[in-house]
Amino acid sequence: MVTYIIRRLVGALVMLAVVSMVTFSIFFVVPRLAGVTATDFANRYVGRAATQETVVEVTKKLGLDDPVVVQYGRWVKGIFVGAEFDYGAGVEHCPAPCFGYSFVTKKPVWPELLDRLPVTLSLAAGASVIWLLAGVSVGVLSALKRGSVFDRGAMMIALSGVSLPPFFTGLIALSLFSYGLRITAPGGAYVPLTENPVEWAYSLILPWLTLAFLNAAAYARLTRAGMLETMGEDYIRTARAKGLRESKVIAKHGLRAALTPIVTIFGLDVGILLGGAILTENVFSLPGLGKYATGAISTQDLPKIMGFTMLAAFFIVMANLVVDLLYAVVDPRVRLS
Amino acid sequence: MKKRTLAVAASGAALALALSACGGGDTTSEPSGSAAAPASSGAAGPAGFNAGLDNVTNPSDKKGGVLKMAVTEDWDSVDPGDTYYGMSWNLLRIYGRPLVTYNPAPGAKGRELVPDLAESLGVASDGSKTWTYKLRAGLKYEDGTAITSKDVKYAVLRQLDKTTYVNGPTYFNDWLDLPKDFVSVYKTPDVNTDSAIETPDDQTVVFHLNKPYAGFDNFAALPATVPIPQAKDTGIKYRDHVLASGPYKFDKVEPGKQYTLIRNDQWDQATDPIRKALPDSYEITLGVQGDDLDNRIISGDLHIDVAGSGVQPAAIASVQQDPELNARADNPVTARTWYISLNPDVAPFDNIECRKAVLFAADRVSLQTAYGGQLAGEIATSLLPAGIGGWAKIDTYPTDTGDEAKAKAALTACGQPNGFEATMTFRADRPKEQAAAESLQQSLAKVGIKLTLKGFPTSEYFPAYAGKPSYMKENKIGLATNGWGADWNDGFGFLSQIIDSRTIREAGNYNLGVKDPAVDALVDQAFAELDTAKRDALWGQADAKVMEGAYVLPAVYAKGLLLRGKGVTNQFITGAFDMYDYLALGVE
Amino acid sequence: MTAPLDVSGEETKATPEAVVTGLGGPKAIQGRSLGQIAWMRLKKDKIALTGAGVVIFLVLVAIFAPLIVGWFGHPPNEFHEEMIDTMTMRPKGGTGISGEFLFGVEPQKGRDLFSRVVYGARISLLIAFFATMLSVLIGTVMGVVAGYFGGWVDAVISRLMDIFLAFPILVFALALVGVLGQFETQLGVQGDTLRILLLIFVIGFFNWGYIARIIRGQTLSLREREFVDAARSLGARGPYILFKEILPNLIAPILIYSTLLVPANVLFEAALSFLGVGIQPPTATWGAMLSAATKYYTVPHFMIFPGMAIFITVLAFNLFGDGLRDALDPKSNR
Amino acid sequence: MTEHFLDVKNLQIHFPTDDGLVRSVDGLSFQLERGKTLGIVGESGSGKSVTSLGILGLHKGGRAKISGEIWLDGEELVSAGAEHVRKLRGKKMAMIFQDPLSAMHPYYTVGDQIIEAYRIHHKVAKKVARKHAVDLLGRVGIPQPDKRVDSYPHEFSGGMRQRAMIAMALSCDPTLLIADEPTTALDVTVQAQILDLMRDLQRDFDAALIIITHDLGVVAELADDILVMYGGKAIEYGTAEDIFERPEHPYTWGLLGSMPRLDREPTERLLPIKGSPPSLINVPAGCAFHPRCVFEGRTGGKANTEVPELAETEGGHLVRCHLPREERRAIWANEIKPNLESA
Repeated sequence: MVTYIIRRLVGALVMLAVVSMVTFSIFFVVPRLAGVTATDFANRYVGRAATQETVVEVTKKLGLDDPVVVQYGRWVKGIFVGAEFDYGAGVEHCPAPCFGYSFVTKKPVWPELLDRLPVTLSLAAGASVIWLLAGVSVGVLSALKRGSVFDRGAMMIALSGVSLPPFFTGLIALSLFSYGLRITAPGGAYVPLTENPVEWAYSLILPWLTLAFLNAAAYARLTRAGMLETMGEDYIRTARAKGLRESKVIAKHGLRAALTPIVTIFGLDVGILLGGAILTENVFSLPGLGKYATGAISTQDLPKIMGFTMLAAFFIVMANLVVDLLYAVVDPRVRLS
Repeated sequence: MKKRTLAVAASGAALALALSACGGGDTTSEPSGSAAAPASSGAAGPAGFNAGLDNVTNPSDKKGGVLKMAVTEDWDSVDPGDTYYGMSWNLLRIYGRPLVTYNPAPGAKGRELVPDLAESLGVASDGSKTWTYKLRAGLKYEDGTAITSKDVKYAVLRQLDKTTYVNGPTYFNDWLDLPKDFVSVYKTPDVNTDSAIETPDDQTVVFHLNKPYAGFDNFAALPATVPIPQAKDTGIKYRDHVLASGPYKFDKVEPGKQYTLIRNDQWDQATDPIRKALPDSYEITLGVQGDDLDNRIISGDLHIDVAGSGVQPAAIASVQQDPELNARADNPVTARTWYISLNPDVAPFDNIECRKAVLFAADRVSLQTAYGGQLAGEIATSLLPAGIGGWAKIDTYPTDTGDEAKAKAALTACGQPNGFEATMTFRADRPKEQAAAESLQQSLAKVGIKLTLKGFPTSEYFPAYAGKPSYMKENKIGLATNGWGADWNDGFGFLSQIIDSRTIREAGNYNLGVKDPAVDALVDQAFAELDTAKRDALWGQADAKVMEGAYVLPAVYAKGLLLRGKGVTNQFITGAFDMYDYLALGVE
Repeated sequence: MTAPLDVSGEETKATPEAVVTGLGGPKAIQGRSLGQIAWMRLKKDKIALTGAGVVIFLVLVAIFAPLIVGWFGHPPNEFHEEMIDTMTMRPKGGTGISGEFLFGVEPQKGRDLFSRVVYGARISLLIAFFATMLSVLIGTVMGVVAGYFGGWVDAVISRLMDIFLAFPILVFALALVGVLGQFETQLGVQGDTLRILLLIFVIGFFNWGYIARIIRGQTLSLREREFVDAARSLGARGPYILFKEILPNLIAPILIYSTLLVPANVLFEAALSFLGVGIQPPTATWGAMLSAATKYYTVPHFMIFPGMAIFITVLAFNLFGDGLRDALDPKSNR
Repeated sequence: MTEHFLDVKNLQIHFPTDDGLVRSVDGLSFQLERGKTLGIVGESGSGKSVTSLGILGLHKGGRAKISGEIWLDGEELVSAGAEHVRKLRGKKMAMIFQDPLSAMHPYYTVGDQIIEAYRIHHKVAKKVARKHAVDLLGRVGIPQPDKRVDSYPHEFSGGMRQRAMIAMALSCDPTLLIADEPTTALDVTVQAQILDLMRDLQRDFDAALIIITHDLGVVAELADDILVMYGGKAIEYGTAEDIFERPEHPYTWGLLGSMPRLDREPTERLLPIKGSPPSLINVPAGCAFHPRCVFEGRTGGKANTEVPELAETEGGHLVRCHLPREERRAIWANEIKPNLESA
C-alpha cells in the first residue's frame, strides 16, 4: 500500500513535469517557431508609451531573451526553492512554491491562485453536492421505475440537460431569475463563505444550479445505467432469495455496487472542476480559477497561465490518485499494484 | 499619448478581459489660473437629463456618509506613478495631491487648471523651458511628516523607470533635461539630477525642459507630481500602501476586490481650497459585473461607477424607457475619437484616391450605430474632437450614409474602377469595433471593395498586430479600427503621437503612419509656438491636413451615458475627464 | 428500448453449448448480420429515428444554407439599421420578428437572426464532423495499436492518454487556438479556412483519448477471443488478424462513439466561439451569437434562437447516438 | 389444501414484452415431498429456471403474470402477499445458484453474506450469527472456516465458493432447497464433490430438493423424480427409473444421448438434437418440439396442429407426445437404446 502510494506519487510528479514542459513549450517555444521574437513577447508587457529601449530592458528583466531551457529551469527552480524579484526599490524573495510574477501586474502568481481557489472551491463544492444528490437519486428512481412515466420524463430531461451548454442555461437563468424576477444574485456577486455563509450560498445558488444541472443530467443517466446493470446481477437475485427486504436489497447490495463507478467519475469530475469551471465562472463573472485562466490567456500573461495549468493539472492528477485509492477501499477485488 | 478608460466590460462572457486600451480622453481649455470655488451650496440645483453636464446637481455642503463606488475590473494601479486610466487620474486626487489639478467644476470649467500642492500655477522662465512651483505651507502626509519639494522631485524621477512603472505616460521622460548617465532612481541613485529638477528649498521645485513647452502646467497636473517620500518608496509594492497627501487615506487595500478610504486627519482644509472632502469614507468595490453594477446604481445600492464610461447596453434601454431614470442620466461628449486608420504602406491604400474611395463609401450612420448609436457617439468628421483647442469643424468628405457616386469616381481615379480586396483588423474582444468592421465591410461592398476581417485580442493588438507596422505591411492589412483620446485638451496631447511620423514605433505603435512632411512640419511649428491661440490653430491645420490626405476614416466622437447616483450630492460631469468629478461628491 | 426478455437472457448464460449447438435447421431463426439486427431494432426506436431525422434536416440546412436564406431571409452579414432604434439599439418593436425576419434581428446591427442561425449550422456541423473524424482516426489507431501490440507500446500510449486527461482541456484549447493562429504565414491559409482548420485540429486533437481507451479495451478483449486464436492457429499473420478479424469487430463501437462525439464537439466548438476564439466575425457561429447576446439580456430572442439551435442539434445527435448504441449493443442498458 | 409438501398446480408465468407475450412457464404441475429430490431438466429457455424463481416469488416483480397454485407445506404462495413470501424466502425455501462468483456480492465477505442471510430471519447478535456462519462453513467442508469466514468470494476457488453458497442457503435450515445448475460452473471432479455434499446435507436436513439442470448426468445420481421441460411445458415426468430406463419422449432421448459420460469424449454427441430451442414468443404451433423432432413424420400430421396432452403412460409416468405409446416404446427399445449402449 505505502509503496503503491509512493510509486503513484512519483508517477504524478512525472506527469506534472511533463504537463509543465508541454505547457511551457506551447507558450514559449511554439510561438518562436512562428517567428515571434523575445521583444515581441516583451511588447505585450510594457506600457502603452514604451520606447524601444524600454522594451529591450523589459525583455531582459523578464528573462525572455534567455534560451527557453534556461527560462524553464528558472521557473522550475522557483517552485522548489523560490525566486528573487526586483520590484524597483529592492529585491523581494518569493518563497517556494514560487510560480513567478505576473508579467502584467507584477504580482506573484501563487498567492493570486490561492486567492482564487476558494471561489472555485465554493462553486465546485456546492454544485457537486447538488448534482451528486440530484443525479444519483433521479438515476436510482428511474432505474427502479424503469419504463414508467417518471423514468421516461426524467431521462428526457437528463438527455436535454447534457445537450444544453452551461453558457446558454446560465444566460437564460441570469436573465430570468437575476435580472427579470430579481430573486437570485446577479453575476459576479460572490461573497466569501467566511464573510457571510447565507450570502455566500445566495450568491452562488444560480451558478451551482447551472453547473449542477449539466452534471446531474449526466449522472442521472450514468446512475440509471449502472443501477439497471447492477439490479440485473446474480448477487441481487441472491440477496432477494435470502428474503432480504427490497429496500435493503437496493440500498445495501444494489447501490453499493452501482455507485462505485459513479464515485470514481465523481472524483475525477471534481478534480477537473477544481481547476476552474471556465464556462460557468465566465458566464457568472465569478472570480475563480477559470476566470483567472481566461483572463491570463487574454492578456498572454505567461506566468499566470503556467501557474494555473500546474494547479489544475495537480488537482486532476491528485483526483486520479485519490479515486484509485478509494476504489481499492470500496471494491475488495481491486488490488493496488 | 492617451489615457485609458475601462471599456464597457462585458458581462464576463468574452475572453476579452476588459481593461481597454484606447482612449478616454480629456480636454482642457486655457490653463488660466482661476481657483474657482466649486459647488455652491443651498439652492437645489437643476435636475433632468443632461443636467449634470453644465450644472452641479443636488448641491449640498453636508458632510458625512459613505460614498459607494464600484467598477467592473481593477485598473492598472493606485500608485500615482504607475497609472494611465482616466478614472484613476480622477479618483487618485482624493488621496494624492499633484502640483496642479483640474478645477472641480461642471463642463468646460472643469478643464481649467488650478494650483493644488502648489501655491499657484507654474511660473515659466527661459522661454518656457524652466517652470517653477512653490508648495503651500503646512502640507503633511497621513503619517504627519511634512511634504517637501524633494518628495515631488523624487516622485517625478521615480516613475521615469518604465521597466518598473510600465503603465504611466512618458511625458517627463521625453521632456525633462535629464543627465545622460541617469538611468533610474534605483539603478543610479547618486547621479545628480538637478539639470532636470531642482529643489532649492523644501518649498520650491524647478523643472528644466529640453525644449520649450508653454503648456507645462498640463504636465504638472499629471499624477506623477503627487509627492512620494523616498523613505517610504517600496517600488512596485508602493501600490499596497500609497501614502496619502489628500483628505483620504487607504484603510483597506485588496487589489482586485476592494479599496476603502477613510479620512486622513493630517490633511488640513486650510491648505486646500479646492477639496471639500464631504463623505466620511469611500468604498470602492472591484470586479462587479457590469449589468449588476448598473442595476445597483439604478436602485441606489451604489452611487458611482468609477469607470465613468457609461452604462451597459441593457441599461441604455432602461434609461430610454423610464422617465425617472432618464432624468438621472447624463450623456457627455468625450474627448475621444473612434476611427479607422487606412494604412498608406499597403496597396492600394498607397494611392490617395483609393483611400478617398473608402471615406466616401463608408456609411457613417451605420458606423455610428456600430459604435453604439446616438447615445454613444456623434458622427465624427475629423480626428480632433470638439473641445480640444484648435478644433474646427472639418468635413472634407461630406457623406451621410455613403456617397457611392463619389466613391466610384475615386476608385476610377485610383485605377481600380471595379473595386479591390483589402484586409481589415479590429480588436476581437471589443464588440463595438467588431460591429464597426462588419458595418464597413457591408458599406464598402456596395462599391466593390471587398473586406476580409481579422480580429485580434486586445492584449496583442498593438504589441503584435495593428501596432506593428512591419506586420501590417507583410500581411497587407490596410485598415484597422482604433481609438484615441487626449491626456489633456490641446492638440499636442491629442495629435502628436498619432500623426507625427517621427513617433512611429516598431511595435506598440498607435501612429497612423501618415508620413507626410507637411504634417510633420506643422507639428514642429506647433511645438515651437509659444502663443496658445496660434499653437491651437496650427494643430487644427494639421488635423485638416491629415483629413485631406484621407489617412483616416473618423467614425464617432465618443459619448457616454452615465447615471447619477441616488442621494449623491454635488454630482456633475467635469470637462477634464468627461465623467463625474470625484473630488466634489457628497452623500445626503 | 428494452431488451426482449430479462429472464431468458439470464438463462442464455446458463446454457453450455454442448446440448443445443444447432447447425441451423430449416426452421431455425435465420442468421442475420449485426447490421441487419441493429437496423431492425433502430427502425422500432421512434425517438432515435426522430433524432436521426433532425440530424438529416440540420445537415440539409447547413448544405443548402444559401438557398434557404435566399428564400426566407437576408444575407447573414447584412446590416439593417432601419430595423434598429438608434437610441436604445434594440430592434424596433422589441424583436423585429416578422414575415420578413423570421427570427427577428440582432440588436444594434439589425442582422437577420434567422439567416445567421442557419449559417451557424454550417460552421457548427462542419467543425464537429471533421473534428470527430480526426479524433476517431487518432483514437482508433492509438487504441488498436496499444491494445493489439500491448507491452511497452501499450504502456507508452496509455501514459499519453493519461497526460492528455491531466490537462485543463478547455483552457488549453483556448490558448492553442491563439498560439497556432500565429502560424498563418507558414500555413498559407487565412480567414475562415484557417480558423476552421485550427478548430478542427484543436478539438479533434483533445478528444482522441476517450475513444482510444474504448478501442484499446475492445481490442484487448478481441485479441483474446477464440476466433482470433483460431485465425492465429491457422497461421494468419498480424496484419491479417488486425484488418480482417479485429477491425471489423470494432466498427460498432467506433460508430457508436463517433455519433456521441459529434454533439460533444458541437458543444466544444460553441464553447470556444463563446469564449471568443472561434471563427472570426462576421461569419456567424452559434457560440459567438450567444456571447454577443450576453450584453443584451433584456432582448431574450437574441440568446434563445442560437441557444436553441445548439440545444436541438446536440439533443438530436444524442438521441440518435443513444438509439444507435441500444441497437448495436443491446446489453448496455442506458 | 393438498397433502404434498410442495404441490405446484398449473403454474403459468408469462412476461409481456415489446415483442409479444413470453410464455416462460405454461401450465406446469408437479409435487415433491420432504427428503425427496426432484430434477428439472431442460435446455436453456425451457422455463426451468423461471419455474424455480416463480416458486421463490423472484420472477421479476410486477411485469410478470403468474397464475396457478404453488402449495408449500400447506400454504399457497401465488396468492400470498409478497411480504409473506419474502419472509419465507431464505428461511423455509432457499436457493443455490449456478455461478457462485456472480451470485455472491463481490464487496462483502463470505461470512458477512451468510450472517446477513441468517440475521434476516433470526434476531440474534452479530457474534452469534458469525459463530453460526463459521459452523456452517465447516459443515460444508471449508477448511479453517474461522479464517475463511472473512474472505471475499473472489478469494475462494470455484468449488469453495459453491460450498459457501450452499452454506448460505442452508443458514436457516430451509425445508425446500432449490439448486439451479449447482455444478455447471465447476470442473468435473469438483462437481462430484458438490453433488455428494448436497446429497449428504439433504439427508441431514430432511429437506425437499429441486435440482435444475440441463445435464441428466447430474440428476441421475440424486433425483428421485425427474421433470423434463421444453418450451415452458413439462414433456415428460416420472421417477428417475422411468426417465432413465423407459424414456418415452424423443426430446428425452436426445438429452440422454447428449449426456456426457466418462467413457466418451465430451464433445462427441450421439443423438444430436438439431436446431435450437423455440422462441418463447412464437412457440411453434402444435407440438413445440416438432421442428426438431426426428420422428415428426410418424405422428400423422398432428405434430404441427395439435398440442399434445401430458398423458399418463404408466404408474405416474407422464409423457407429452403425439406418437402412440407402443410406437414410442418400440423406438426406444429398438432404435435408441441399443445405439446409446453400443457407443
